[in-house]
Amino acid sequence: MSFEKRPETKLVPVPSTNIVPERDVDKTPILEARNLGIDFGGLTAVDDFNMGIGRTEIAGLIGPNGAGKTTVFNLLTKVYQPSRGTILLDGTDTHGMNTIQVNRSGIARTFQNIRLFNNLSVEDNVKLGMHNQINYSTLEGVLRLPNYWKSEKRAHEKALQLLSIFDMQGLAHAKAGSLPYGAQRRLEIVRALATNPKLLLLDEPAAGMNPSETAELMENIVKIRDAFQIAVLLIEHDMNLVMGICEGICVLNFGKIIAKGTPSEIQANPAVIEAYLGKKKEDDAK
Amino acid sequence: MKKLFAMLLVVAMVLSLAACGSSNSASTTGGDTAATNNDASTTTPADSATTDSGAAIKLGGTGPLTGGAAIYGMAAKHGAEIAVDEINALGGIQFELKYEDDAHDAEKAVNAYNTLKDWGMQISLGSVTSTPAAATSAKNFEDRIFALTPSASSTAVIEGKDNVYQMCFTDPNQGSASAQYIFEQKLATKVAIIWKNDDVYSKGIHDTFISKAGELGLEVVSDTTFTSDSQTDFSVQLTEAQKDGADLVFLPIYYDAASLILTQASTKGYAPKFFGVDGMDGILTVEGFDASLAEGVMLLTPFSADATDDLTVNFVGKYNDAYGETPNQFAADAYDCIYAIYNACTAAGVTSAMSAEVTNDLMIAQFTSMTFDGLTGDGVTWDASGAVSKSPKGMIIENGAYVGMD
Amino acid sequence: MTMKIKKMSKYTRRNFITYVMLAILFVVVQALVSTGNVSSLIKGQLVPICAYVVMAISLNLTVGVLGELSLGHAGFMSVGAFSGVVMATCLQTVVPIAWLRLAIAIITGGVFAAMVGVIVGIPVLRLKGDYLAIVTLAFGEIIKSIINNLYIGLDSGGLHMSLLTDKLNLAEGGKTILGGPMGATGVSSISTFTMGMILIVVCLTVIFNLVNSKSGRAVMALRDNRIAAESVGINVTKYKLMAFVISASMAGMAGTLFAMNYSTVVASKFDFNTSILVLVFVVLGGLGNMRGSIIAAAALTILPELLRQFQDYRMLAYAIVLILVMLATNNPTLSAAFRRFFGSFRRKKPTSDAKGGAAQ
Amino acid sequence: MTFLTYVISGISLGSVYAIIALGYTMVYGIAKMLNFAHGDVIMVGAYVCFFATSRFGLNPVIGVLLAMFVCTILGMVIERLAYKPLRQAPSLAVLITAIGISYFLQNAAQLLWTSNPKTYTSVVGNGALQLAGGQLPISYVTIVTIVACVAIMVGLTTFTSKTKMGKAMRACSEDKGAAQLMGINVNTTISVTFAIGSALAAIAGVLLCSAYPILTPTTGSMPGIKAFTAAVFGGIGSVPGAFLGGILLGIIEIFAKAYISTQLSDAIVFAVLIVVLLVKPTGLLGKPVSEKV
Repeated sequence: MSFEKRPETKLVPVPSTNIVPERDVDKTPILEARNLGIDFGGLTAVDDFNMGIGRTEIAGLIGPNGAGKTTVFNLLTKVYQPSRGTILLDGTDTHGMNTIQVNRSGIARTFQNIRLFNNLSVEDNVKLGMHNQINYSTLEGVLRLPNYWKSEKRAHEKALQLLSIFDMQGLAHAKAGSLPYGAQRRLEIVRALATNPKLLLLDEPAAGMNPSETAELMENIVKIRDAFQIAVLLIEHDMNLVMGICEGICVLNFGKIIAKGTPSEIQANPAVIEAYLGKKKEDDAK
Repeated sequence: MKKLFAMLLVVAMVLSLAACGSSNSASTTGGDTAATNNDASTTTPADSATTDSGAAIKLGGTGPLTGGAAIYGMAAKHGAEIAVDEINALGGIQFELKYEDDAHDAEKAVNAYNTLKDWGMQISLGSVTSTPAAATSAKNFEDRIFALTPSASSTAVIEGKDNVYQMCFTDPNQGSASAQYIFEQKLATKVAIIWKNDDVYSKGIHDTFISKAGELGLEVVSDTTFTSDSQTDFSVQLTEAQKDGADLVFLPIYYDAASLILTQASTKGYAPKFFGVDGMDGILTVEGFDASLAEGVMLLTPFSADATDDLTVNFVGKYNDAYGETPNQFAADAYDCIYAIYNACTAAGVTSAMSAEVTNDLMIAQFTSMTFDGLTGDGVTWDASGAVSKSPKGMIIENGAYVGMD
Repeated sequence: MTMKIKKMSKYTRRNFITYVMLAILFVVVQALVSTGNVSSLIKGQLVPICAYVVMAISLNLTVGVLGELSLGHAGFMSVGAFSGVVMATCLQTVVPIAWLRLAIAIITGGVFAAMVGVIVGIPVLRLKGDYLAIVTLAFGEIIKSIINNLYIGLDSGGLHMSLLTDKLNLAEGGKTILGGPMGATGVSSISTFTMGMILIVVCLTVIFNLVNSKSGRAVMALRDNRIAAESVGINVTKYKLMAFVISASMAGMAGTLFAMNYSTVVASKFDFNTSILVLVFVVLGGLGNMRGSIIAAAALTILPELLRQFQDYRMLAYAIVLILVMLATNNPTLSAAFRRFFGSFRRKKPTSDAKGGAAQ
Repeated sequence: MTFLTYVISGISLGSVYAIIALGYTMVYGIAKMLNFAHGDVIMVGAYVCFFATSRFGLNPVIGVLLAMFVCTILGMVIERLAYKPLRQAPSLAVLITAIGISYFLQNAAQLLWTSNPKTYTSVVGNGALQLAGGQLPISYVTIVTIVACVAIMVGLTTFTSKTKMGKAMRACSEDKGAAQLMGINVNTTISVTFAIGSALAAIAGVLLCSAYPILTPTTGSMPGIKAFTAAVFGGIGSVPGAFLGGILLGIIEIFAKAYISTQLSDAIVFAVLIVVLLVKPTGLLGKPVSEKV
């Protein structure tokens, strides 16, 4: 049930204001957001957002409800085009890219409100993740040329292999929409992984899971990072999970970063405590 | 559930296939083994003279009995029914008439035609409207079943088919006759045309009218259209005609749209002469129509319900009794069709035992040689192409009634 | 044999059953026709049924698989019908073999409809839901209106075309193929049931194979969740357009098959009502369910003819049947009652999902 | 001057589309279904009024009220028998059922009242208001139609914002499930919506046939589709949008006929619609819907 506390990773500053784990410092950060901001009709949802993620870092993005965490994800994946600021993905500016191009350049994500292809099978969902790696044309598919069979066989094997991370091979033929909630969340992660990302964005992966499922998920996230050597950025309200596996944590409140650091630094940060618990004075007044 | 439903449908289909197959084999063998299982579906009115179906010649026709064009189909059906009842009451040759719905659609018309063929139709009344008739007449030609259509006036109906005849004028005929008439009677110097752009009938008359008018030097100043989708507002067409100083508006269209045009012209305060063709007939019978709006409207039509000859009075009276309406030219043409066929059958000695093919040749021989007097004209003849030759009457509406113009 | 069928994947098995169903149907009908056991009515309906079946499965690709409501599918049928007729007329003397001429005409119809599909699809697919539906309706009406005013003629100098008025100026011996509102008349009707069945099988195979391939999966992913599809790098526009164009081209081929069965064809035949009719087939047969579409198209094409015995009440009866069937198949209480009624010989089956699954 | 004549013709035609579109958009806004039978309810309303005034010589006002009464009942019966059982069904199933209802009404009307056209006696009188010394006549029907449109718009807006039932309707249009949880009887609310929509259809039918006085069982279908287009044009679900869309569609149709081609006017109207929707994908006054990610 309880998760063994992992030793903390030392964070070092990289050029600009960002910090990444020490082991990743001599490589380009997988993601660097500089002064990112977006306005919705006069309302500033996210402002002056700066963040760096190391190549193999598990980073956390936390903050109270409505702080703008999901908006950051939407900015990174270009669901929204940022009003200002730059996003460097593996050193390349993603300016002018759309969601599809961002995904092809290496960012994959899951969604807070699960977005699976509900009427398709679990295996098809994963194969859709692999869409851009399956190389046969529509015509080859319709005519069932040898390349179709070869590629589909390869895709099938890889899909099962990915599903086995969460021990879901047995569900391959089930309809995605009919899976239990936890399994749907896991499937979303597998589908994202199938796109062969360099950075995996997980939006509340543990929402709705019980503690044992959460613990298992934590292990799996670490396992995924280790196996695929990718970076993970996650939004999560479950502090056990965040403090347990995240190396660097960013705290967002009212669209702005109020703190950055290792789990223990964040836990000790008065601004964070205030953001989560409210001001001391107000509490006294009550 | 879906699967269950699908299965039921499949079963129904298979059954129908089998049922149709069997009824077919029964009815095509001829008159003696009459298809009793089909009697229930004959559309002859219940009050009609009971016919011994074994001895009756089977007449079939298709027409729009449902949908937007149902007025024409129903009129033709009713007109034909009256004629059949009269003939059957005479006790000589007996007819059994069946009208099937084609919803003014070529595809459904072919289905309706095939239904009639399965029933054992010996002589066909073709289709009531032109587009379906073009499709069914091709079938008539192929199957060698003689057809006399009451009102399908497009040339495509008879073109290249030796056994398809028309009771009405062809459209080109009406178009050039109208132009000729307007020119000769000096009815106008500047003519506007408003026609229906998605209607074969209207298009056919329009085209020949234009070319004939060009020949005669009749000036067509405005040429505007509408479609069944925009058959509500005619303000633009009327304004154009008025602006260009047309003193006569030619309306090669049916009376329902024409009644709207007359109403709107009156509201606009535009009062040119209006000139219509046979489709205009019926305008006075529209329920609630203010006949004063049609005052002075001229039309070329072979039939007028107000005529005082015995034949017309008899027909109009019977029609009114049976259906509570005044017949229009569709009804009259269909009525004449039945009588023309009756005359031909009598002359050629056609019996119910003859096959459609034998009947076909006898009828062709009759129709190319006979002369027919009916509701829609005296001394009517046909040429070998199938087109009718009869003289249209110029009519003018005065005091809510047709008056001959010559 | 049974072992082999069981070994197949679920989808393959379903598809296999559909093919077998078609094959049996073909053999039975051919046998009945050749022994003269089929009424002229049914015989005359064989080709239109095939055309409607192709229309239904092609629209099912748009509505069931892609998940976009189209109310203008008859427009593509129209494009295919008239381009096919023009091609067939041009080839009248060059290609004397009727079936070959028909095949070329059908392909031509498909190609032209596909081209129009691209032109229509690019703007249409940017919209969503009911707005998309109304724009497809609008395009259907525009196509109808344009063809209604298009004149095409053929003479020794080749094809002549004009819009709005008959300015073809054909040389001596020239022939007007398409005469605006008059439509195409004097078409040589060369469509055959065999060709219709071949077309059904070809279209069905294309759809089945597409659905079980990378591209088909992408199309269904768009239907289920566009945002998620983008997030895994699927090009939304490309696959939407692809499905739409394939669907349009099949409708075009169905149009040619249909037109070449009658001696006359007019543009107003392919109006909003025809689009709706095909949509009824699709919804009744089940979204994404190709076999359902085939059965519904065939059954609902024959139904009005079977109802002729109701005489004047025929179309009223048709409307009532349609409403009752929709209620019976979509209302949980009613369908449960039906299931209880027939329950003795059918095992309980979970009600199918609203959006259907992969094509069956 | 001709130009102004065309503008007035456009407004006359548009006002008829607008009044039909109001009923369409209101039902769509709340029940979220495209009620393709709306055009045919209009036809029934027109017939009822026709028989009341022409056959039985009743006062036109009583005729209109009678038509509204009959259509309200008809609307509620249709809703109860055909749409209510499909509340949980996919929207396309409801759409097809609505088409079935439309076929049913058309064919029933043909059997009851035959397909022979009836000429409508305008409930307003055939006169026209003469502007610019009689050169610009505006018919009374047009004036009445526009006044009726505005009155209905104001009425609907007040009803939905001030009354309890109106608020319940708005709640249902936002989220049926949540509305139910708040104690709103969703079924009753939707029934009332259909009742009101059908009463509006009766008024629209009478005014349609007063302006364009020919009545057949298929009278409602094409104006119905045009009005549906108008409602989408203005932003479906938006009451002022339906009015604006209707008027604009009428003017565009008349202008297309007058200045471009009477033959291609249908194509032009629809082409304009397409262009507008490409620029404003939810219609002129439609609220843009953003999908929450």
